[in-house]
Amino acid sequence: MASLAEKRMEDTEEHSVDSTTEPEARPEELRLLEALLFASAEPIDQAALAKRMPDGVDVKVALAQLQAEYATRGVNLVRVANKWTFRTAGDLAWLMTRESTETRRLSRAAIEVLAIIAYHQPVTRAEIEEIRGVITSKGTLDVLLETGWIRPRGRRKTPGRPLTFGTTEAFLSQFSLEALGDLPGLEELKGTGLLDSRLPSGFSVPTPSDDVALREDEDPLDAGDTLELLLAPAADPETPSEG
Amino acid sequence: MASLAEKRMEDTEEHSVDSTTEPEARPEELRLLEALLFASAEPIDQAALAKRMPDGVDVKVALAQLQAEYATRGVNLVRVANKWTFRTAGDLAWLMTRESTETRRLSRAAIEVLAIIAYHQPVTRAEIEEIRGVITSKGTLDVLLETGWIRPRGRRKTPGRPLTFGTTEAFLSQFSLEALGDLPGLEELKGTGLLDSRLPSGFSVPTPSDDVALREDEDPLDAGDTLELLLAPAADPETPSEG
Amino acid sequence: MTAEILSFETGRPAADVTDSEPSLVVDVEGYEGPLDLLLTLARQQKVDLSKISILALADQYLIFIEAARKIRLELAADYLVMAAWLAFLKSRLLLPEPATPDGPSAEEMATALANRLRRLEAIREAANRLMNRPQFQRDIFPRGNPESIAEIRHPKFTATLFDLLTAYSAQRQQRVLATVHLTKRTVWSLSEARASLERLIGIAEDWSCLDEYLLNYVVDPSQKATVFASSFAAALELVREGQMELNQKEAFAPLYFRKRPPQASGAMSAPELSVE
Repeated sequence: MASLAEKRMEDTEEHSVDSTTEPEARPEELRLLEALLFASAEPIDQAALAKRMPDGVDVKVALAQLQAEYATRGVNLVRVANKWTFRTAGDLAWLMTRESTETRRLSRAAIEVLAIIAYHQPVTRAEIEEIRGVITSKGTLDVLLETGWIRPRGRRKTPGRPLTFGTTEAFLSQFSLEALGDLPGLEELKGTGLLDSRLPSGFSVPTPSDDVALREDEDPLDAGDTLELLLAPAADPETPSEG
Repeated sequence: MASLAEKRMEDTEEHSVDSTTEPEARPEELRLLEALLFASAEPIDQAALAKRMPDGVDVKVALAQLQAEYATRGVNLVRVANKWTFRTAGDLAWLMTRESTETRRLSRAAIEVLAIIAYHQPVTRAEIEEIRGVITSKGTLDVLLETGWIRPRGRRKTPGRPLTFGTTEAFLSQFSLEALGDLPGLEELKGTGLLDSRLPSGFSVPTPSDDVALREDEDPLDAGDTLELLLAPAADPETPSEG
Repeated sequence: MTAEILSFETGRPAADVTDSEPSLVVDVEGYEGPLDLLLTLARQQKVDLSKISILALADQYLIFIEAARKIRLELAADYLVMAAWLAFLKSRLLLPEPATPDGPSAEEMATALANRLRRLEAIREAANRLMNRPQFQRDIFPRGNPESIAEIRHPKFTATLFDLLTAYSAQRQQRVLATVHLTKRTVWSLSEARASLERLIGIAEDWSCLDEYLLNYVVDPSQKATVFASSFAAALELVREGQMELNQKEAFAPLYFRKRPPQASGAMSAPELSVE
């Protein structure tokens, strides 16, 4: 140990940039307190700390000193419910998180709703349900909003002022589309065999458009909508309008 | 030390920047490093730290700085098995007595065997017995394997293909060693030539190595060894090689 | 346990010298083998192990073993082997070296033994220093209350354009086909085709192009295929029955037909279906 300590001290001198004052000047009780607080599994109150300190040490003063010393550091000495503990500085919370991505597959329902939004936008939830013939669960829309591929774009000028949904730039990016107009139309869908060629003559597939400009029957979103729909990704103001 | 410290103070005064009065002068990366290292119970290697640091930060230099800063504190920044961690200062052991953590007391034989493995690794049981002049009981090795401080690392390429033993990262951590080269008295032992298992003391003095790479006279463990030696802790594939 | 006190100078138990208690406590249980015992004995020479007198050490060991045997202490074979070897070494050391030494000399053997002892002592010293280091969780401690690194999970959704289009097509189609029943396929049945052809034959005394007739007849262009197919089949049947003649110049060329001339009606067995 002695040799290691010495070695460390040597290192210290080599790299001694502008480290603190003379170490000798620091009161020993600060060392003791910092070791105790560091190793403790739980916050310790002043009385318990005082019990382990040498006689004559003013623990309160020492704690205040230690707190001041650590105030600007990455680790702070904080008092929690009258007990003392070291905590990483609050402004470094970002550092203490690890971000990870997990791949998730969209449910069939979500893909269906997404497809309808893509082709029929701007479209309300009721309209989606009309096309699908089933009720759309809140969860399905939430998941889609979380993907960032759809966004609420306005409110339909009809009784109840339902939200209208449309796709985002992220949607185009996800599906490698230059513009929404690149989505295959009726004939192409038939050509690929996805649509039955025997469909009735009245059957049509809309020409999709994600023009950011609101349609005539659309109102802009209400001011409160942003709060209400926290999940909804903000509309990108830079989105260029697409035919 | 004191003179050096004074010299440093003079240098500091020349630039009229006293780090203690201006805590803002402390580089932000030191805050980040200390937060990360302080918060973690496990040692972290430099690469992992670098990953969390802003670009352009010389983590090595910053770590050395931080180590110097903490060298005289109750909590020290130490390097164990090439990973960095904060630990309470060794001289404060008296303060840190914990009621519950009762370290296992190793038998004298076990301590001796452990030392032989540490200083002579990779070493076979027969070689251990040659040094001690006595049969090593199975129980002694079992106890050591259970501590996680030693591991069977391979098989010697000699008749009978005996197991070779070496120490683990946990061993380094337990005894606060940066690397095997820090084993106490290693230099003296090498100087006397007593580390050589052959008699009389020869010319080449082997250096103990816990390098995961097998030596020339070692074979890897057999597939069956893992089952046979359930007690043996798995070799850490991330262990960087040590000289 | 280890109450052997042997005098280095005499090589005899110290107890004998200081004739107080005559009892020499000899116990090998405290030793980790003969080498350990030898090392303990050697330490009593109170000199550097490199300068130890192997001869004196051998004597000490042999006396110890002898004492142990006297009190019928059960000795492990190891101890006896060592005793025999030391006795041999002692005799070699005392006798002048043979002129032609084969194998190691007595001096070399003694040095080897001294080295083994030195090495054992060195490793013990090392073990001691190792164990005296501040140990983790005994003397020095890690962070007691580690802060976990929170994991923020970002779901990355996957879906392909194919998924999207399949889903869209499937549900659109499903809805359409479910509500609007499949429109009845307009197919010309064979009998329909035959009836129409029979009507046509009445008009066509000379060679006429079947395609043209059909085109005139068919209203909906989408029915073209089925009309052609059924008509052709019906025409073949009419030819077989001898009511009609067909003529085609080459494959895929327009098909001509006419009413079979009446004189040929007798030769029904050889219907004319000429393809030039």
